[in-house]
Amino acid sequence: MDLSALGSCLISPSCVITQSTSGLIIGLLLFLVAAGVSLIFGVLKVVNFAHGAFYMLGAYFAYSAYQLSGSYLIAVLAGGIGVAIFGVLFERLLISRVYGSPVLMQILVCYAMILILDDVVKIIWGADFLSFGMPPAFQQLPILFAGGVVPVFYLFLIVITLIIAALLGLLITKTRYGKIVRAAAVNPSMVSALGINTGVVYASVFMLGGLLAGLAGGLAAPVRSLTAGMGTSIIIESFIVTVIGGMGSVAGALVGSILIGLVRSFGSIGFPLFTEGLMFVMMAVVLVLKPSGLFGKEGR
Amino acid sequence: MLTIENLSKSFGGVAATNDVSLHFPKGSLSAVIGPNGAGKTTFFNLITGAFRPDKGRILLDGTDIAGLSPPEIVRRGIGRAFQIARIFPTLTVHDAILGAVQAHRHQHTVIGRRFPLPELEDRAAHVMQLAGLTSKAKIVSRNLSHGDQKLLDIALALVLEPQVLLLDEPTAGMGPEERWAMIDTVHRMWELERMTLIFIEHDMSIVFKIAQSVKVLSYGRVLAEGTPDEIRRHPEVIKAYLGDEFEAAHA
Amino acid sequence: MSARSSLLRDSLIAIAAFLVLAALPYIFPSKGFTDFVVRLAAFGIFATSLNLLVGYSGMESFGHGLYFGLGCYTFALIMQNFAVSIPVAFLLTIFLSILVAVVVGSICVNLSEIYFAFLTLAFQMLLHSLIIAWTPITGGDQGLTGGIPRPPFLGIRLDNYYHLYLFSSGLLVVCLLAMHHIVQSPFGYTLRMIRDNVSRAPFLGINVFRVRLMAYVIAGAFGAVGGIVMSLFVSGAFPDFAYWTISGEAIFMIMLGGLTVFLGPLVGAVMLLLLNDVVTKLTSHYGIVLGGIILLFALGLRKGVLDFVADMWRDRRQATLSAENRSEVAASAKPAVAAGE
Amino acid sequence: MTSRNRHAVGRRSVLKGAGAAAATAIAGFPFISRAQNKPIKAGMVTIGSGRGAMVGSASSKGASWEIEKFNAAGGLNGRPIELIVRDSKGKPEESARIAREFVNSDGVDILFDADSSAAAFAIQEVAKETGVLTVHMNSETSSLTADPKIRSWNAFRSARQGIHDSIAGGSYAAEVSKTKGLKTWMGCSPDYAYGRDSNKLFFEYLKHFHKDAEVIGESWPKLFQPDYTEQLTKILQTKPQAVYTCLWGGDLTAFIDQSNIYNLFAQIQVFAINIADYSILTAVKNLPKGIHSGSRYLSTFPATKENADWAAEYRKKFNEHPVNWSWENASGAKFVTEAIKKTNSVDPKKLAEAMSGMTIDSPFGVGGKLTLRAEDNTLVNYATGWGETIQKDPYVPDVKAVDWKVILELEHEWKKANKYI
Repeated sequence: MDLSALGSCLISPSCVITQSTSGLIIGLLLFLVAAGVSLIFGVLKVVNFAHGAFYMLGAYFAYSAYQLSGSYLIAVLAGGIGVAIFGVLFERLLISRVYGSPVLMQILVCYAMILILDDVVKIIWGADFLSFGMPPAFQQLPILFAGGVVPVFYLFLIVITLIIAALLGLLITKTRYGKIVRAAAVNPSMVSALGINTGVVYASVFMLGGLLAGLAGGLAAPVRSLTAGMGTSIIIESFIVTVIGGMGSVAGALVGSILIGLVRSFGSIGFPLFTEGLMFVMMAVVLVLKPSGLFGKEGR
Repeated sequence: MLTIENLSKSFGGVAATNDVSLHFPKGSLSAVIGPNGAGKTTFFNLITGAFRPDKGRILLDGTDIAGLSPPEIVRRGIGRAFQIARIFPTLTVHDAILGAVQAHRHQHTVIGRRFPLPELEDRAAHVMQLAGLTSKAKIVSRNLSHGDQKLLDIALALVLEPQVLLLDEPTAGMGPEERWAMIDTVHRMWELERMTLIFIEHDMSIVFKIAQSVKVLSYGRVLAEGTPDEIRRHPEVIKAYLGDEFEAAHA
Repeated sequence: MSARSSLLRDSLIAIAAFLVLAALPYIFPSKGFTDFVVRLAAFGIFATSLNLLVGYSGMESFGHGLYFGLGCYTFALIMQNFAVSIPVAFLLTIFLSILVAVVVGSICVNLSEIYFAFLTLAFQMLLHSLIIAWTPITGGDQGLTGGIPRPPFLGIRLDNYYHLYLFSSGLLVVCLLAMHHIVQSPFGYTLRMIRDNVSRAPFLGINVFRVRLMAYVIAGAFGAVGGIVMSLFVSGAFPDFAYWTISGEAIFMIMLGGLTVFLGPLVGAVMLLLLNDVVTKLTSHYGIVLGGIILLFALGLRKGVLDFVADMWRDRRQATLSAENRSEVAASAKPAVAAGE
Repeated sequence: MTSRNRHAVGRRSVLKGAGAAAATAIAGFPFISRAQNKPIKAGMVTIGSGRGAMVGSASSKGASWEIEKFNAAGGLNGRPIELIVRDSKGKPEESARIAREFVNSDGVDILFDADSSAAAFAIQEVAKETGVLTVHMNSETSSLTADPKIRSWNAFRSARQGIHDSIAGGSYAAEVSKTKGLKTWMGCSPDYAYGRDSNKLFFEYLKHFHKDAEVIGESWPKLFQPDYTEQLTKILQTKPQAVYTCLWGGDLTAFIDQSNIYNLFAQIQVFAINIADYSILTAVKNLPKGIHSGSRYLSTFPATKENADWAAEYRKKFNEHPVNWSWENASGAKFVTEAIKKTNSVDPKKLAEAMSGMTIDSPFGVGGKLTLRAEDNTLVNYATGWGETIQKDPYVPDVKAVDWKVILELEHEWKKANKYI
């Protein structure tokens, strides 16, 4: 523990700026994955353990697209769209068959999927880690701002993820689709009574979750190494975020993600050896005080 | 003897139960009626501790039980059955009733012995017989017919040898024949066990046939109370609630 | 649901099972076999203890590995650092696990379903973080190495592999016997009632919190026994034993073997361990093969193997019962209706 | 039998594996070990899945190629070595289980540990218990062989060792510090046994050779952490003149990629012990120049024809660059085959006796020789040095070899200080 270091960081603007942006960037990428986890749980009540593998697939799809096209934009879109399609297939072919089954059976299916995908990735892309490489457009010196250091690429990531978050927020709160999804979360039988095909709604939620996770994988690829099993750590963090923010709440996922990002970035200064433990402590505290999460609706 | 004084409960500013005061003499058989949303089930939930009252007292033989938890209230002698039968789907009728008996006799955390405890079998058999479930003892509850599930629900409450038994629409969802069979059984239970029985019911012909006293709730308030005859003639009840149904019944 | 087993009958079966287990190494004189049974004992006890919660109480814990890891590390640390006998270390370990379970359980058991799952997971991961961070004591990510001293007691020498085999088999049999007794006790039926309908139980005078806490503590204590056997087997402890994946494995064992039949988790443990060993042996594509098999189970059977068998049996029995009943009701229905009118 | 390792285990043995499976299925019991008299069996425990999968891929290639050569030359009086590779999934307890299974059920004659260092300790227990001849081919944790309580007569290490590399790194870093005037340092190493060990020893020897060096901060990413932003910004806040890191594999490439966008390498001298390995050098797309690195494996160091040829042949055979694990495993297998030839036996006692103190010709040793030191069964005299990276092949053109005399002297003192001798 190094509380004095944390203290001196908090009174230095350069440190606060640098650590906050790093917290934001960790948090916002996490948000893209966690939002999908949260939505899927909120609407389908399925704990999608395979979501980390979605993220991994996104990164690998993006990698291959980048190799072929040389365009980062195409790579990211390939990651997002590819995983969105995969998400629909996963929901229709596998998850939809265990909707009535116990939660643990659903988790078993997700776990099997993780095992299979990690192996498939190993077969297709090899056992060695891959490095995406920074797109030339972002190979620039970082921006100095009030003594803090902010890389151009991270600035781009922050802006683009915030835009995605805003679009997602609008989609959920303002559109007819969002209303249907929210209604399905509360009362699926009502939705089907309105003549809406719940199967389509469920598949679309998986598509949306897959899109977000795939985009996250593609966006992050230039600064992450690609290996089989790269989804494991992000899925655990996504669950922490989902619990802290409230299951099913997109706003909660955003706040929870940024919170985790900040805990990690400032925690690495104050508690370098216990940042992971710190996240679980946060999750436990939230669960004890407000089990439904910061933004969750109180369950009955 | 159950006395309710100034009982109130509101949810998000809406008063579900509003200053209700009622008296149920020992061994009486009363019906609680009222239109949908009148607060009948909330009233039961308050008495049994499922909700904590905002205000008011619930006196059971002179002791205030308001604010106690459901298990504590049950142990003081208030049993309850539900509008939609709440049973234990995977247990057989016998095992469920025996489970209730052992809970009632404080034997439900016994680890040293095997289920079922033989000394409790008599009580279970008695209750099954009262509810007419003896022949179905070995059937797994979820395989029972709707009516039998309701009966099992009531039997579970009856196990507790309650002084006061609250039945929330015992005939809900039944056909006419089934209804009368159910009411017959309920009435027989009441006669044999001599508890204070309070039931919520929509079917006025049933209410007027068996209830000694009728309490009418509307918008969370007590609109009227009295004998079936008094209620039948009560102008406000007729106006506010019975209306067409009453006319129809007498047509 | 036929004649319920008595403690006497169970005990006789247990003794017979133990004798068979004791004789098996003479028929299969391979250390590979004894190793397998020792591991099976650890996981069998652990998975069955989790099923006290998942199957019998409807409490879906994701964090049961807390007790496996706790049992493993506590026992190994006591044996390494204090000159005590194995039974003393055993009892101290169980005692500590019970203490932890009372505290953690008091915080967790009131939460419903998924929140209970995540909170138990959080506590387990806290233990894991602690093990990783507290390197001087726990050995951190390297695990607790250097072996466990095994002073003989009551003529049992656990440094001998056959003695360890007998000891583990004995523990497996005794723990299963004890847990089976618990689920067949009045308390066990109270657990079933809470599982079946948690909102009804309070209206029968059942203090749900207390009963659940009891179940949680009992499961934790038995879970720790599984951890102890594991620490004897690996002669130390590894942080993986406190990682969430260990809870996941126990859940898979339950789901593979069946959660409504007492021996389901044990059968699941046999299946998963065999699958792991055989698949690892035969292919480098462990993930695809194991994942595929799990999918076949989850989507094909949709329940554990023993559940599948038991349900078929039960359904047939219930069908005949209902049929008998219908004819009885038909015979006696007329007078009842007449009386009602 | 890792996926891309078709050479190590050909179709024949895969089919044989399937036959054995059928046999066990019929017998209904996979535990019966059959007496073997035909091939010599070697079991390799390694990581074949998840983030560590590349360990298994490279290790099994290195070892299998050496075994292939031995078999092609007639084996032991016609008895070839059959290499069985199994995946521990990176779990030490599973490594120990597989090791026991190899010994108890498969009846292997030789155990190859090509797993993580945590697994090495678990496998060492199996080695002690069963007395099977064991070679640790990847573990660099010094105590495995240095500590007499852990060491075993039948277990050898054919890998680099942390203490050697730290002394080498410390002496090199001290030279650079003196010429460039570097005083303030920070560590950024993964938070697990190897990382902590390596970090501590590096700074110990840096200070030994350069008294003015001062460690002004440390940051500890987790092993396999995907994102190093928080560590990087902490480094930027602390503003040291130089940073030491022993991150490796995919973690290291992510660290380099992320450091690049913070322009870290232009501001701070980075000493990354694990960069000079083709798995990193070829994977990183924008490799900065001027990073200081220890030599993991380079075809140009030692700058001999034998080494260059070995690398070229390896590339031809497996269609990829050899890496550090490749040479370590090749060397381990070579020691074993040499011992088998020398003793004309597979008896573990005889083999261990022969291997203890054995010197072999090898492209990876200083002066073409590698030795398994008799006093502690560990590898010495392997090529080790440091240099600065450039962006293209040969990546680290000028590796400064570190004198083994210095390494051995300081190692001796280190052992004394730790009461190992």
